[in-house]
Amino acid sequence: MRFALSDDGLGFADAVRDALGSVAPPAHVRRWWDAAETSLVTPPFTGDGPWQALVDMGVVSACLPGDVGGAGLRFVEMVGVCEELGAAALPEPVVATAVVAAPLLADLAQIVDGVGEASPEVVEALEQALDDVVAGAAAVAVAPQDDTLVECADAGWLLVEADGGLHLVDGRSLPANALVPQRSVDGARRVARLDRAHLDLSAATQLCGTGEAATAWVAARRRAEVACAAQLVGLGRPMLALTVDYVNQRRQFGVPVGSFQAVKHQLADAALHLEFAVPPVRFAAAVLSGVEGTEDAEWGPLGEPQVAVSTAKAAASDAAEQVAAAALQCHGAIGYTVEHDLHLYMKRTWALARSHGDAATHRSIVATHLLR
Amino acid sequence: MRFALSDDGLGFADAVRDALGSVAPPAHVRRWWDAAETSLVTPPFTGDGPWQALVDMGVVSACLPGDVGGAGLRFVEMVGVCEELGAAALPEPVVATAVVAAPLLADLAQIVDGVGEASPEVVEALEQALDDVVAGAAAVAVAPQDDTLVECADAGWLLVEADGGLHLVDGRSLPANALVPQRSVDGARRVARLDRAHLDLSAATQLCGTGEAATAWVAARRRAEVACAAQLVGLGRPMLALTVDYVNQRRQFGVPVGSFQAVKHQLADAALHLEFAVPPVRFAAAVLSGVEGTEDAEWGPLGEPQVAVSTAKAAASDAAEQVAAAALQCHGAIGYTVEHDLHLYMKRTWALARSHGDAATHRSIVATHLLR
Amino acid sequence: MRQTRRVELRWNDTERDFRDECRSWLSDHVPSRPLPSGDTAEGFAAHLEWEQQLFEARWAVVSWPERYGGRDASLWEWLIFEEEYYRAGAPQRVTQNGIFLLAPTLFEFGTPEQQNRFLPRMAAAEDLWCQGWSEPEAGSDLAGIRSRAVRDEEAGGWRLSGQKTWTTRGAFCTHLFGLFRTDPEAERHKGLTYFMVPLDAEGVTVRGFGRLDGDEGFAEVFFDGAFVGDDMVLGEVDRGWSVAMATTSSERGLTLRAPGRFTASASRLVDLARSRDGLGDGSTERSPVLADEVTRAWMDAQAYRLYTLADVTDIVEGRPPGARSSLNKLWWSELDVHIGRTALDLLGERAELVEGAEEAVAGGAWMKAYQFALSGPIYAGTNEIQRNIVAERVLGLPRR
Amino acid sequence: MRQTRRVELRWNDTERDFRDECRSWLSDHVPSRPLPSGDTAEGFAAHLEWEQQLFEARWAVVSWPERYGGRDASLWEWLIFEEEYYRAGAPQRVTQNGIFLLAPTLFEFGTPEQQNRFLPRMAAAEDLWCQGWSEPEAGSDLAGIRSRAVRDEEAGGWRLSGQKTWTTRGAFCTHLFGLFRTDPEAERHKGLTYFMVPLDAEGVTVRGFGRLDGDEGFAEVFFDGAFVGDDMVLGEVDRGWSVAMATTSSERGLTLRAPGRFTASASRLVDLARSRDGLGDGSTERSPVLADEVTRAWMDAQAYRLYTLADVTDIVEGRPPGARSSLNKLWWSELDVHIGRTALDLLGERAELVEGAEEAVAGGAWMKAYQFALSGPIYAGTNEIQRNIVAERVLGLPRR
Repeated sequence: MRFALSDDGLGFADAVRDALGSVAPPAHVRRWWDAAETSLVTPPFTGDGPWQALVDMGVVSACLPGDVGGAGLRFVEMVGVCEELGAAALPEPVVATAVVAAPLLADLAQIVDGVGEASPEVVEALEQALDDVVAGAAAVAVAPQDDTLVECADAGWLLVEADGGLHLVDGRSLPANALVPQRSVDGARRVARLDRAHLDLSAATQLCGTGEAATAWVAARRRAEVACAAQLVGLGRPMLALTVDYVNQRRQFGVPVGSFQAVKHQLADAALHLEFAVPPVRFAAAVLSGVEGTEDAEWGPLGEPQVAVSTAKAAASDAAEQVAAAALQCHGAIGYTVEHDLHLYMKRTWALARSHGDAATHRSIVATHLLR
Repeated sequence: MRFALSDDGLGFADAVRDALGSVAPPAHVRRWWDAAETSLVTPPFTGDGPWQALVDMGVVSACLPGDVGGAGLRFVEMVGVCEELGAAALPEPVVATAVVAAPLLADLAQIVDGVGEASPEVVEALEQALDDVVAGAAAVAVAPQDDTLVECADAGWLLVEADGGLHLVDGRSLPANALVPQRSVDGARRVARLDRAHLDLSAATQLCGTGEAATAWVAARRRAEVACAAQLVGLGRPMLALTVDYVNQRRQFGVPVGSFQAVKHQLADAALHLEFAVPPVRFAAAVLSGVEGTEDAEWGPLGEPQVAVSTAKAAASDAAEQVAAAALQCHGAIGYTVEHDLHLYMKRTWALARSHGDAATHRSIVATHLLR
Repeated sequence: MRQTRRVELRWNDTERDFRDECRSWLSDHVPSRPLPSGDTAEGFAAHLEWEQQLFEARWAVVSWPERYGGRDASLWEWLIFEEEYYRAGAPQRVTQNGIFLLAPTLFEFGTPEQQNRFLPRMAAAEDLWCQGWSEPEAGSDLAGIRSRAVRDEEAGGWRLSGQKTWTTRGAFCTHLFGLFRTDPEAERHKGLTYFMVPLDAEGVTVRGFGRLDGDEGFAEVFFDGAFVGDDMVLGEVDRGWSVAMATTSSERGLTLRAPGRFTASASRLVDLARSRDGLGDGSTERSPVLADEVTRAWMDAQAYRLYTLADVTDIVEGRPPGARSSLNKLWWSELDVHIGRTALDLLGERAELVEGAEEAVAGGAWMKAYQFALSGPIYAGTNEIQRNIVAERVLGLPRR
Repeated sequence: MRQTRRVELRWNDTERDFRDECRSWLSDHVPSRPLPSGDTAEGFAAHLEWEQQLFEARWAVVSWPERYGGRDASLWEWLIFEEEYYRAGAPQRVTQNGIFLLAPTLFEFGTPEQQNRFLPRMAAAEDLWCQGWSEPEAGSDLAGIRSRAVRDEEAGGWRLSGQKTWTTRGAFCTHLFGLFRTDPEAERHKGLTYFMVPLDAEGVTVRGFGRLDGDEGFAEVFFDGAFVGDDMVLGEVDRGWSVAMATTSSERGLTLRAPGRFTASASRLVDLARSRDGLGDGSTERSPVLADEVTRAWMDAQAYRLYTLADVTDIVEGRPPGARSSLNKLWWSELDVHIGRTALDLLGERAELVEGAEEAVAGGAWMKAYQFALSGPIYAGTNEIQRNIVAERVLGLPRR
C-alpha cells in the first residue's frame, strides 16, 4: 500500500508548477480575458507561451504511447499535473487535449488497427491528429452526443460522438458556424456549442462503432470528470493562498483581519474541505488507470470506477466552491473588484464546478449505486 | 395589517409563562424523568401541579365554545401559549388536549348535532369528554390511522381514526395492552403505540364519517403540526438563554468564553434562525384560524393552509435543532451531563423536531405545492 | 379604554387602492425588455430616464412628503410599493444610495435650507448621490477613516483631502456624501464630520473601476484640497459619527431591503425550477435535491416577508427594532446568495454562460444576480460584524 | 540509486494474511448480541471479559511489541485491524484511554521500569486507566489546571489535591493519569507534572455522574492529600505540559480514530437507508433528499479513509503530519455527527425511541450513537480550538 503520487508524477507536477509560475502568471490569464472583449475565438496559443512550454516539456503528449512519440504515462501520473494546470487557471486547452482526447485518440488508433474497420481517410486523419498532438500543432476536443459544451472553441481536431459511433473531424475544415462560441463568466474560458446541422458526419469521418470504442469513450469521459476535479482542487490553492496573504496584511480595528476567529474559522473550514477532496480525486485517477489493487473487493462500492469518479468530482466541486466563497468573504470589497486576481480563479471555479456534472448530479450517481 | 399576537393572546401567553415559572420549573420536568425509571405509564397529573394550574387558568378548555364552558378562543390566540408550554418543556399533555383534541371534540359535537348520525351512547360520551376537558378531569389524545405515535400514553379519551371515520374511545376502559408505552430519549415524554388489535371499535364508538368530520380532522392534524412548531420555537428560548448565561460566566484563557467570536457567531446564527421561525409559525396559526385577510390572493402559495403549516413546521424544526446544537457545543462538557438542565430541552427538541412530520417531510410537501 | 388589538391580515381599502394604482402604472410603464445594467455608462443613462418617469408619476419617493415629490405613503404602503415594483421586474434604482442612505439623514439632521435644496433634486434624479464611506484602510472599520477636512476660515468652508473607494456608481454620480476627519488629534470615532461634496468641484478626481460582474460599478474618489462651504456640512462638526450611524442603520435596516425584492426573486427561482431549463421533467434523482433547495429559498423569502410585517407592526406600534436590524441584514443577504446559488445549480453546465452567449438562459441574468448577491454579506458592515452586533447587543455577550 | 516509488493500492501478502486471521477470529468471537453499554457498571464488567479475550488472542494491542502482548503490527496492519474490528460490530474498547492516550506517552517518556510495570497489565485489562485532564475551570484551556502536587520529601513522593472532572468511565477504572501543578509560582503551561495515580489510594474519592445518554459514563475525582511515589511521575517534574502534549496529539491524531469506525458506521447508515425503516419504498419526494444526505455521509467516510491512507503513507515515508492532525479531528468528529443526524432523519418520528421501546429501530442504537457522536466536537480540544490550530499552524494566520 502506498497512496501518494509516484515520484515521477510528483516530479512532473513540480516541474509544471515551476514552469507555469514563469510562463503563465495571472497576467497571462488576463490576456485571454482581454482578447474576449473583441472576439470569442480562441487566441492563438500554438506559438510561444505556456502551450509551447508544456509541449516542450512533454505534457501535451505525455499520455500517448511511446511508439507515436508520447511518454506512455498513465492518467494517475498526470493527476498532479492537472492540479497544477488548475492552480494556474491556465486558459489553454491542455487538460482536454492531454489527458482526455489524446489518450482516446491513441486507444481508438489501436482499436481501428485491430479491427480494420475505418476508412483509409480516417485512419490517415487519426495519424495526423496524433502527430499534431506530439508536435503541439493542435488541440483536440471531444463533443459528446448529449451536447454538453465543447471545452475548446477552436480545437484542431474534434472527436464527435454521434449515433453509431465516433467521428474524427478536422477542426480547421469546419464551417465557421459549426462551433458557436459561448461567452462565459470566466473571460479566459473558451467554450462552444457544436451545431450539428453544420457538420458533415460521413463515413469518411467515422472511426469505429465497436464495443471497445464505446469503452474507450466512457473512459475518456471519466478522465474528463476527474481531470476537471483535479483542476478544481488545484484552483482552491491559489484562492486560499491569496486570502491568507491578504488577511495577514490587511488591518482593521488595529489588528490583522486574519487574527479574527471568524476569519480563521472560515479559512480553516475551507482548507479542511480542500485537503479532504484531494485523496478522492487521486484515488479516482488510480482506479481509471487500473492501478494494481484497485480491483480488490475491500474497496467496496468505492472501487467501482463511476463511483470513484463521481465521489471525486462531487467532493472537488463542493470544496472549491467553498474555498471561493470563503476567499471572497474574507477579502471583502477588494475581492469584489476585477483588479484583484481572486476573481480569475473564482470564476473558473464556478464554471468547472458545474462542468462535467455538478456535485448534485454526481452525488445522485453515487446514491444510485449505493441505494439501488 | 397588524401581524402580532393580539393583546388577549399575548396577555394569556404572559400569564402562562409566569404561572409555569413557579409551578413547572426544570425540577418538575425532572420528576417525570424520575418516574420513567420505574414505569412508563404517565404519572398522575390531574391532581395538583401545572395541569391543575392551567385548568384553573382556563388554558385546557380555552378553545372550547363558551356554551360548553370554554373561552371560545381561536388557535391563533393560543399560539403564544403553545410557545410558552414548549419553553417550559412541560410534560403534561396540555397542547395535545387543549389545541388539538378539545376543539376537534367541539367541532364533532356540532357536526353530530347537525347530522344526527351518531348513536346515543357516543353522543353521551362526547358530552362527557367535553365536560372532562372543562373540568380538567382528563386529557384527550388523537390516534391517526397512519399509526403515528400517540402523544399521551394514558389519555382519558382517545379520538381514533379508522376506516370510515372517527371513533371516541374512553381511555379508562381500554384494555391494558391497547396503548403500548414507548420509551423516549426524552424521559419526560410519554408516547405510545396504539395496538388496534386490542381495541374494540364498534358502532358504539363511531362518531361520524361525513366530509365535514374529515375536514375537522384535517384541521386538527394541522393544528397539531403548528402547535408542535410553536413548542419548538418556545424550546429554543431557554436553550439560548441558558447558553448565553453560561458563556458569559464561564472563563477560559482568562476571558469569558462568550467573548470568543466563534461562540458569538454560533449563537448569533442560532438566534437568527429562531427569530425568523416565529413569524411563519404565527402566520400558520392565523391561517388555520381563518383570520380575516389570510384568504387574500396576495399571499400566494403561502396562503394555502397546508403550505403555511408545513413552512412553519419545517422552519421551527430546523431552527430549534440548530439552537440545540449550538447550545450543546457552546456549553462544552457541562452540557453533556444530565446534571445540567440543557438536556431536558435538547432531547425534547430532538423528539418534537421529528414529530408531526420532520423538516424534510414538510419541505417536500411545500415543494409539491410550488413545483407541481 | 384602549381598544383590544387583534391579529389583522387584511390590507385596508386605502392600501388596496394604492396597490392597484401602483400595479397598473407599473404594468403600463415597465420596459418590456430589461434595461442594460445601470452600472455601466450606457445603462446608467437609460436608468436615469426611467428615474425621471418614476418621479413624474410620483413613484420615485413614495414615503417622502408630497412637497418633495413623495406621496406621504405609510410604511405599509411603502412595503406594497416595493412588492409591486420587484414583482413587475422594474429596473434597479440607480438613485438608491441617495434616497435610502442620505435622505433619512437629511430628514433627521439637515437644515431646512439643505432639505429644500437637496431633497427635490434627489427625488427628480437631477442630483445623483454616491456614498463615500469606505477608504483603502477603512472598510469594516469605518472609524479608521483618514480622509481629512481642514478648516479654511477665510473662504468660510473646508478643504478636503484623501481618498474614498468602492464608491458604487461613483463614476456616474454628481455628488458624494461621507465622513472626513476634522479633528486630526481625535481618535477613531471622534473628530469626524459628515460632508456633502459635488463631484465636479475642483480638486476632486473620480476613477471608475471594475466590479466582479465586469461592470464599471465602483469608483475611487480622490480629494486634493477640494473646497466645500459650511452649508455642505450635515449635522454638527466633529459629530459626524453619530450622524453617519443613523444612515448606516438605514442601510442595514428596513429601508434598504424590503422583502418584495426577495419574494420576487424566489418566485422567479420557482419558475425557473418548473421550466425545462430548471428541473426539466424531474426524472433524475438530482431533481428532488434541487427542488428542496428551491423550496428552502422560497420559504426563507416568505419568512423574511412575515418577519418584516411583524417588524413594521412593532415600529408602527412604537416598539423600535433596534439592533434587530442586524438580524434583517444577515437574513436577506444570505437568502439572496442562496437564491442565486440555487439558480446556478439548477442551470448546471449553462450557469457559466453570460450575456452574449446564445445558450445562456435568461441572458445570463442569474449569474449576474448571483454576483450581485455576493456583495450582500460584504457591504454595509460585513456579516461578521453583524453577527458580532447580534451577539453583543441582542444576546448580551461580552464585547471583549 | 533509490527505486522510484509508485502508487500502490494492493495490500501485500502479509497484510492480507493478517486481515484474514483477524476477520476469522472476530467472526468466531464477537458476541452475537451487542453487550450492554460499557459506560454502566454492569456493561463495564461484560466489556472487561471481552477485553481479556482480546488480550489472550493477542488482539488487544496489535501495534505494541510482542513482549507486552502485542503483535508488532505495522501502521497498515493496525488500520486493517480497526477496519475489521468495526466492520464486525465488535464491542467498544473500554480500555481505550489507557491504550491510546497513556501508552504512547509511556513508550516515549516512561522509564523501563514503568513500561514493564504498567504496559502488560494495561494490555491485559488488569489495570484500567482513565484520563484526568479536565477540571471544573480547565476544559479547552488545559493550562488553567489548578490541581496541585506538593512535594513530600520524607515519604519520597507527592501529595495530590484538587479535582478532576468529566473523567470518562472514571467510576469503573483503577488508575488515572493527568497533570498536576507542582510549581505553584509558575504560570499556565509551566510547572505542571504528569502523574499516574491509583484510584484506590487513600485521599482519592470518585463520584460517577450521568452523561447525556443517561449512562454513568463520567466521574469527578477528588484528591485530598493522596500520596503517590516518585515512580508515578511520568517524564520530568515541572515538564508535564510537553509530556501531555504528546498524549493529546495522540488523542487528536491518527491513533484514536482509525477510519474503520466511520466507514463501518456509514455502511450501516446505507443499510438503514435501504431498509424499510429508512427510505422504505422511496416513493416520497422526501426520500431523495435523505438519500443525498446518506450519500454525503458515505462519501465523507470514504474521504476520511483515503486521507488516512495518504497520511499513513506520509508517516511511513518520514513526512510527519504535524498540525494536520487537527484536520483529522475536525473531519471525523463532524462526520460522526452527520452520520448520526442523518440516521435520525431517516427514522423520523421513531428516532426518539430508545432501548426498551418495542418500536425502536435497532434497539435505539442510532440515538445512542448520535449522542455519543455529539461529544466528538467537544472533547480532546473543542473543534473551535482545532480550527484555531488549523488557521494558525497550517495556514499561518496570526495568533493574536
